[in-house]
Amino acid sequence: MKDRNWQRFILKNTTFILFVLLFLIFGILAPRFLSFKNLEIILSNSSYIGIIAVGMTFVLLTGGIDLSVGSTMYLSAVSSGTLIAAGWPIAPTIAVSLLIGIAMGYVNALIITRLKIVPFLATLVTMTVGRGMGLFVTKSVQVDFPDSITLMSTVKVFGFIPLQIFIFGLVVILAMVFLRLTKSGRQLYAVGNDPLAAERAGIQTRPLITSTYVISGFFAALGGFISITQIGRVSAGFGSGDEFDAIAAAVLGGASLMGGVGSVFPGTVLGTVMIQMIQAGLVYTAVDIYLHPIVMSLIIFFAVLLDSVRTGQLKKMERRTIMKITS
Amino acid sequence: MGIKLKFNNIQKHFFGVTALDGVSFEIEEKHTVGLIGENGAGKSTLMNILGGVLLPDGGNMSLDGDAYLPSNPRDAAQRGVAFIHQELNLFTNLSIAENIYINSFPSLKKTPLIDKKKMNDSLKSLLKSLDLNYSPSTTVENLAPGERQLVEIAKALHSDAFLIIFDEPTTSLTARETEKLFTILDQLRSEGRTIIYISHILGEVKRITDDVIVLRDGKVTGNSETGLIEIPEMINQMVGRESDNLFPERSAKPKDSPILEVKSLSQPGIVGNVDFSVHEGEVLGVFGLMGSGRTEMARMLFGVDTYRSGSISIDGTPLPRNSPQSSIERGMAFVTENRREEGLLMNVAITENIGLVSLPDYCRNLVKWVDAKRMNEEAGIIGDSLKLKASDIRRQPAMSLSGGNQQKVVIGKWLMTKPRLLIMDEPTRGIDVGAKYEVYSIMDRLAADNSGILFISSEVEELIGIADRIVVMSQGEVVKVFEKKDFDVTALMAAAFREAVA
Amino acid sequence: GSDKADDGITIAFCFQDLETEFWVAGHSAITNTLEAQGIKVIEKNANEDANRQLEQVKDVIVQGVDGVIIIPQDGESAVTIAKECNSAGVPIGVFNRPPADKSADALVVVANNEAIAEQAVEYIAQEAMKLGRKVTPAIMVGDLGDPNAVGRRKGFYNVIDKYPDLWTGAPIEIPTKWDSNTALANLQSAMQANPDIDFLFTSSDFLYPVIKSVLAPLGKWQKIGDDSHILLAGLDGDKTACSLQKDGYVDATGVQDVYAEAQMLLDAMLAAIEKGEKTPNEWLYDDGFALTQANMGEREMDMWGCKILAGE
Amino acid sequence: MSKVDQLNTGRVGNVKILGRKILLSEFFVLYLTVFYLLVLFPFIPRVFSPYNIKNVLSNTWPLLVIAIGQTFVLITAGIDLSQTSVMALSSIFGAVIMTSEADPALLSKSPLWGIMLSDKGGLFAGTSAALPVGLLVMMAIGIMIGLINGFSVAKLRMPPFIVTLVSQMFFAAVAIWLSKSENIRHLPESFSRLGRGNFGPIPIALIIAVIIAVSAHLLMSRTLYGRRLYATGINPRAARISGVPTTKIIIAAYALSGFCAAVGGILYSARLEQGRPTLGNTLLLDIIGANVIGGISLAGGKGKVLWTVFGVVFFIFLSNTLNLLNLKFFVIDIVKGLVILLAAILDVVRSQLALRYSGGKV
Ligand SMILES: Nc1ncnc2c1ncn2[C@@H]1O[C@H](COP(=O)(O)OP(=O)(O)OP(=O)(O)O)[C@@H](O)[C@H]1O
Ligand SMILES: Nc1ncnc2c1ncn2[C@@H]1O[C@H](COP(=O)(O)OP(=O)(O)OP(=O)(O)O)[C@@H](O)[C@H]1O
Ligand SMILES: [Mg+2]
Ligand SMILES: [Mg+2]
Repeated sequence: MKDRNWQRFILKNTTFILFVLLFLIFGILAPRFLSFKNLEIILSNSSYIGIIAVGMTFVLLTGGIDLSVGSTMYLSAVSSGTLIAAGWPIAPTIAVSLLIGIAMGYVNALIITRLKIVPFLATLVTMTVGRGMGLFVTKSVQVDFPDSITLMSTVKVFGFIPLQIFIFGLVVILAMVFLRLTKSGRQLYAVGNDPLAAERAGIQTRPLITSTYVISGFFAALGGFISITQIGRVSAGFGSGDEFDAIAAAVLGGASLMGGVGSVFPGTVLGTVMIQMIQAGLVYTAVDIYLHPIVMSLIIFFAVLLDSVRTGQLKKMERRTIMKITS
Repeated sequence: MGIKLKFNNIQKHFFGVTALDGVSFEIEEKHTVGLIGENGAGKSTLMNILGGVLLPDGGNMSLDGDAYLPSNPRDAAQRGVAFIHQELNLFTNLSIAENIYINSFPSLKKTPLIDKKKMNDSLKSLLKSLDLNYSPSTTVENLAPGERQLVEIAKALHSDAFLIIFDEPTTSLTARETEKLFTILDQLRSEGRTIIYISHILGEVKRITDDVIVLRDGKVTGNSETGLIEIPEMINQMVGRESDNLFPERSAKPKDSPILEVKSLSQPGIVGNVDFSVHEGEVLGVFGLMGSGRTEMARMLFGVDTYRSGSISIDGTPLPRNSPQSSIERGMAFVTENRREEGLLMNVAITENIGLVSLPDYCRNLVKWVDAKRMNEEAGIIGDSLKLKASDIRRQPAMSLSGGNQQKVVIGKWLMTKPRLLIMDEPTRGIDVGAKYEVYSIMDRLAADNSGILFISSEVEELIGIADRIVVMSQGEVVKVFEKKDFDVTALMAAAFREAVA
Repeated sequence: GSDKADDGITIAFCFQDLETEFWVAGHSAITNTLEAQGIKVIEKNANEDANRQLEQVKDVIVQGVDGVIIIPQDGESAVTIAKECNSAGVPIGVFNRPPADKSADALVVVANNEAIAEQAVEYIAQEAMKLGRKVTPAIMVGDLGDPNAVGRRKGFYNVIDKYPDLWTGAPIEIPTKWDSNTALANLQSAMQANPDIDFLFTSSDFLYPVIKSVLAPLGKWQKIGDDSHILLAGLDGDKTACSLQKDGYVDATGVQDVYAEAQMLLDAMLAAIEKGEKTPNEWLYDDGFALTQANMGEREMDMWGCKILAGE
Repeated sequence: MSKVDQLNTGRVGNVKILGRKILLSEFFVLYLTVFYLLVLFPFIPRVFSPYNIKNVLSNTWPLLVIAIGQTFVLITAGIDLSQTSVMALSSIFGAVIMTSEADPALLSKSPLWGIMLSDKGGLFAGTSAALPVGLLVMMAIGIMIGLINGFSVAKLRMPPFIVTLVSQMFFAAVAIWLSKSENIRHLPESFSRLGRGNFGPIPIALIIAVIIAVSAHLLMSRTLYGRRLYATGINPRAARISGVPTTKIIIAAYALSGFCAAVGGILYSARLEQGRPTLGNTLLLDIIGANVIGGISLAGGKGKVLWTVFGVVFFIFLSNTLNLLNLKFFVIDIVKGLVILLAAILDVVRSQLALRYSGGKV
C-alpha cells in the first residue's frame, strides 16, 4: 500500500520532479547555476510572459484562444510611452495602459460572443488591427522610457522581492483563488467542459467568456508593462510572437486547447518557469548557440511525453477496483 | 387540489418534423404524472420547453396559475422547475459536489469564495441516501454511467424545486438503485412536490404515478388516472394497436458448437477468472448489479480495454489483444452502453453512422474508393428494418434523433456488418416497448442465422424472456451460470448479491 | 512595364521591416530624399518575409513603377527579386544587404557587416591590450536566421582569432534572437554564470537599454576609466549609441553610414531612369568605419545617430 | 416552392432567392472574393491585368498546397505548427543534394561539409539524378517529420499543439544549424523551372497544385481514408470502437501535412532559387488563417479541400489588393484585419441562415 502511495505521489508530481531534476543537472554542469540569485533571475525573467500566460490560461479553459496578446502589449505600451513623453505622471499612465488592455479584451469578447466569430479568427483580426494601430501611433519609431520606469524593475517589495516577481506572484495567487475557489472560476471549467450543458445548467456563459478575454487583455497589458520596466524600450516588434510563448507555456503546464483542462498553479507557472530555466541553463552550460533551440525542444518534448505517460498511468491507477480485496 | 401546470396547444417543429402538435393537458399539484410514448413521440421536447431549453413555436403554458414561458433554464429554475435530462448533463472535470452546486455555490462568510466544507458536508447524507458511496469531492470523470445518473438525480433532489422532471432516470440503474429512487420519489411526494416521470418501463409508471399522459406523434392520445388504466391499454394508446407479447418466440435452438470461448480472463482489480462460452445460435444473457464488471468484461472481449491474462477465442482461434479492428474482422460487434460518447458521430448523417463499421465492405480497388450509393441504400434498408423514425436519413444528423432512435442507429450500424458474435451492453436502455420488441426480434433472427449474442442487461425480466442461458456476475467474477430451466427472478437476484451461492 | 499616365516619376520602396532605429533611419533617409525631389514613393513592408517581398515587388511592377528599391531580407532573395525586375525591365536598387552574387543586374549599395564589426572590435582589442591583463569577451548574437547577424558574428570572431593570447578563453555567446526580452534573460544568465566578463560586443545597438538594465544593478554600468567598466562595442551607429559613447559608457561603434548610402543609391537610380536604362548594374561600396573614443572628435558627425541626436 | 408561388413573388423574390443561393452556396467565400475585387476594381483597375492575375496565381500555388496539408490535420482536431520548419529543412536538404557549387567561406562550418557538401557542390551536383533525388529527399523529409508528429500525437498521446510547436522549433533550428545560417544557391535550372517555368502555357506550379488539390479532394470525400478521417476527428472513441484504426489515420494525416509542406517548400525554394534555412518562418498564421476563413473548424471533423482553396484565394487576393492600393504599411494591417472580420461576419450570418433554411428543404 505504501508503495502505491509513493507511486501515486511521483506520478502526480512528475512535471515538478522533472523540473527539480533539470535544475540539479544544470547545477552539476555549471555549479553557479545552483545559486539563489539565479533562481531569482529565472523567476524575474519568467514574470512578464508568465503573467500573460496566466491570462491565456483563462481563455484556454473556455476552449478559446487569444492571439492578440502580443499586439495588446504593443498598443498599450506605445500609449503609455506617448503619454509619458507628453508629460503625464506615471500612475495615471499605467492606469491608461491597463485600461487599453481591458478594452482590447472586451473587443475580442464582443466579436466572439456577439458576432459569434470563432476565437481564432476574432483574435487574429484584433492582432493585426491592434498592431496596425500601434504602428500608426509610432510610425514604427521606437519608444524609449525614462529611468523612472526602468528603475521600477529594481524595486524590492518588502526589501527583498523584486517588483516583477511580486506582481507575478500576486497575479498567480489571485488567479488561482479565482479559479479554484470562486463560483465563476468553477463555472469556467464547466463551460470549457461542455458549453451546451453549461447553458442548460443555467450558467451565464456569455459574461463568463467575456471576462476571460478581458482578463487576458488586462494581463497582456500588465505583462507588457513589466517587460518595459525591464528593457526600457518598445520597438515595432514588441510583443509579436509572445502569444505563442504564452500558449506554449500554458499548454506545457497541462492546459488543453479544447477547453476545460488546465491550472494556473502549478500548471502554467511551472510551464513558464521551466522554459526560462532551460534557456538559462543553456547559457550557463555554454552550449553552442546553434544547438540551443534543439536542446530546448528536446527537453520540452521529453517533459510533455512524461506528462502524457503519467496521465495514462494515473488513469489506470484510478480505475475503480471492482473485485473484493480478499485475504 | 389546484392545478400546478397547464399546457395549452403547444407546438414545436424541427426542420419540417413536427415534434409537438397541439399538446394540451393539466397536471394537478402534488401529483406524480407519468409521461409515456414511443421513441420520438415528443416527450423530451415537451420537457425541454417546460425546462426552458427550447422555446415553443406556438401555444402557452401556465404554472401555478401564472403565465409561464421560460426563455432559458435559469428562468425555469427560478420558477421552481428542476429537470433531470435524458442525456447526462454533467461536467466531467468537476466534482460531484460542484456539479450539484454549479449555480448555487455557498459562499464563505460573505466573501466571494466557495465554502467547500459546507458544500461537501451538506451532500454526504444525500449521496448516502442514494447509495452513492463516494466523497462529494470525487471527480465525475471517475464515475460509471449509472453512478453519474445518480449524481443527476441528486442534483434535482438537492434543489428546492416544486416541479421536478425525470426524463428516463432509470436507464442506467439496476433494480436496487431503482427501488432506492422510488423511495426517494415517495419522500418527495410527501413533501408536496409535483413530479413528471418519463419512462419506457411501463411497470414502473404503473407503480409510482398517479396519472398517465400518453403522447403519440406529438399529440396527446391518453390522459387518465393510473389506477384506471392497465399496461396493455397504455401500449395501445402509445402505438395505436394491441400488443400482448413483450417477447418474440425464439425461432431456433442453440447449437453445440461454441463461437466465443473465454478462459480465465482476468485483469487485477477488475475482473477475475471469467470463464464462459457463447454457442452458435445462442443468446447468452449477462446479469449483475451496477458495477459488477460486465461492461469492463465486454470491453476486454472486444479489444477496447486491455487484460492481464486469460484467452479469448472466436471459432477456436485466439483473438489478438486490444484491437477492435481485428475483432470486427473476426465478426464481432459491440453495442456499447454509452451511445453518446462511444456509439455515435453526433453531427453526422444517419446513413454515415450506420455505414461507418462496414465501410471497408463498400470499397473498391486499391485506393479504397467508397461506393457511397450502395452504402446509403443498404443503410436505408437497415434503418427501415429497425423502423427508424427520421425525416431524411441521408442528411439528418444523429443528434437530432430522439434518444431511442439514436440507440437504433447504433444497433443498425452493427447489424450492417452481419456479425457472427454480437455483444450488446444494455441495448434496450431508453427505447420504447415497440422498439424493444424489435431488438429482441433482431436478436432472435441473428441467433436463428447461427450467430451468437452476448446480451448484457440489468433488467431480469428481459433476460429471462429472451436469453438461452444467463451468466451472473458479481464483483468482477462469474458467480453462476443459469440454464433456461432454472431461470427465476429471485434466484438470479440472489446470485447477483452473492447470497447463498456457495 | 511603365504604362504610367502622368509624367512624374514613381519609385517603389520595399523594405523588410522597421523594427529597429537603424531601419527606421534608412527608411526615412530614402523616402525623405525621394519626396524632396518630387518623386512619388510607394512603400511596401514585407515584415521579414522574403517571399512576401517577392510578391510585393511583383505587385508594384504591375503598377508600372519607374524603379524599385528594396531592402532585402537577405542576399539570396535579392538576386531572385532583381531577376524579376530585370525581366520586367524595371531598374532595381538594393540597399544594405547585397545580392549573394552578380548574376542579376542591379544597383547595389553594400555595407560590409563583417568588416565594420571587425573595425569596432579591433579598437577594443587595442584597448584591452593596454589593460595589461587577459580579457573575457562576450558577444550578443542576433537571430541566426539573419545574415547581418551572422556577418557581425564573423567580424567579431575574426578579431578574437587574431589575438588568441589576449583572451581568457573562448568568447561567451549570448543568443538574443533580435528580441529584447530574450536578450535580457540571457545576458542576465551569462553575467551570473561568468561574472568576469569584461568585454561585451552587441551585434546591434538597439540592445543598449537591455545591457544597461542588466549591468547597472551589478555595478558594472560604469564609465570608461572606472575599474568595473566593461569594454562595450556595438554596431549600427544609432542615436542611443552616440549619446552613450559621448557620455563615456561605450568604447566603439561600428557605423554604416545610412544617409550616404541612401544618397549614393538614389543618385545612381535617378540617373539610370533619366537615361532610360532598364537594367542598370553597378556596385557602390560603404565600408563603414568604427567611431571610437579615439576618433570621436573628427568623425562624430559621420555617424547617423549623432546627426539625429544633434538635430533634436 | 411551387411554380405559382414563384410567379407571384416575381422579380424581387428572384433576387432574394439568388441572394439566398449565393449565401448558402459552398462557393460563398469565392463569391465573396469576387465581390470584393469588383468593389475595388474602380480604384485599382490593374487588379485584373493579366500580369497581376498571373502574379497572384503564382503566389497562390505554394500556399495552397501547404494549406491543404494543414486541412487534413485540422480535421483530426489537431494542428500542425511544424509545416514551416518542414519547408525549411527540406529546402536545405534538397539544396545540399542539388547545388552545383558551395562557397567554402560560407559553408565550410556546416556540419554537412565534407559529408554531403564540398566546394564542388552537393552529392549529386551536376548529375541528371540531382533533380529527382533532391525532390524525393525533400518529400521524404516532409513525410518523416509528419510521421514523427503523428506518432507522438496518436501513439504517445501528446497534445498536437505542443508536439508540433516543439518540432517546429527543433527542425527549424536543425535547418539553421546544418547550413550555419547560410542560404544555398546554384540549384539546377530544372529545379527553378518548377517554381517559375511553364508547361506549354500553364505554369508548372499550377499543375502540381491542382494535382495535389484534386487528389486531396478525392481522398477526403470519396475514399475509405477520408470517411475515417472525419469520423476520427468528430469522435475518436466512437470511431475506434467502430473499427476505425484511429492511430494510423491520425499518423497519416500528419504525414500528409508534412508531405504537402515539403511540396510547398519545393515550390517556394524553386521560386527563390535557393535552399533557405528560414524558408516560410512567417507563413504559419497565413496557412491556418486561410483554413479557418475557408470554414475549417479547429475543433475537428469539419472541412473540405474546396473550402481551403477558397480561403487561400481570399487571403492571397486580400494582400495583393492591399499592396496595389498603396496604403501606408500601418494602414494595411488595419484594413486587412477589418476585411477578415467582415468576411467572418458574413460567414456566420451564412451558416445561421443555412441552419434555418435546411429545414425548409426537407
Ligand atoms: N434538435 C432537434 N433537431 C431536429 N429534430 C429533433 C430535435 N430534437 C428532437 N427532434 C425530433 O423531434 C421528435 C421528438 O423527439 P423527442 O426527443 O422529444 O422524443 P422522445 O419522446 O423524448 O423520445 P425518446 O423516448 O426516444 O427519448 C423526434 O422525431 C426527433 O427526431
Ligand atoms: N473509476 C472509473 N474510472 C473510469 N471509468 C470507470 C470507472 N469505474 C467504472 N468506469 C466505467 O464505467 C463503466 C461501467 O462499469 P462496470 O463495468 O463496472 O459496470 P457494469 O457491470 O457494466 O454495470 P453498469 O453498466 O450498470 O454500470 C465501464 O465502462 C467502466 O469503464
Ligand atoms: Mg426523450
Ligand atoms: Mg455496464
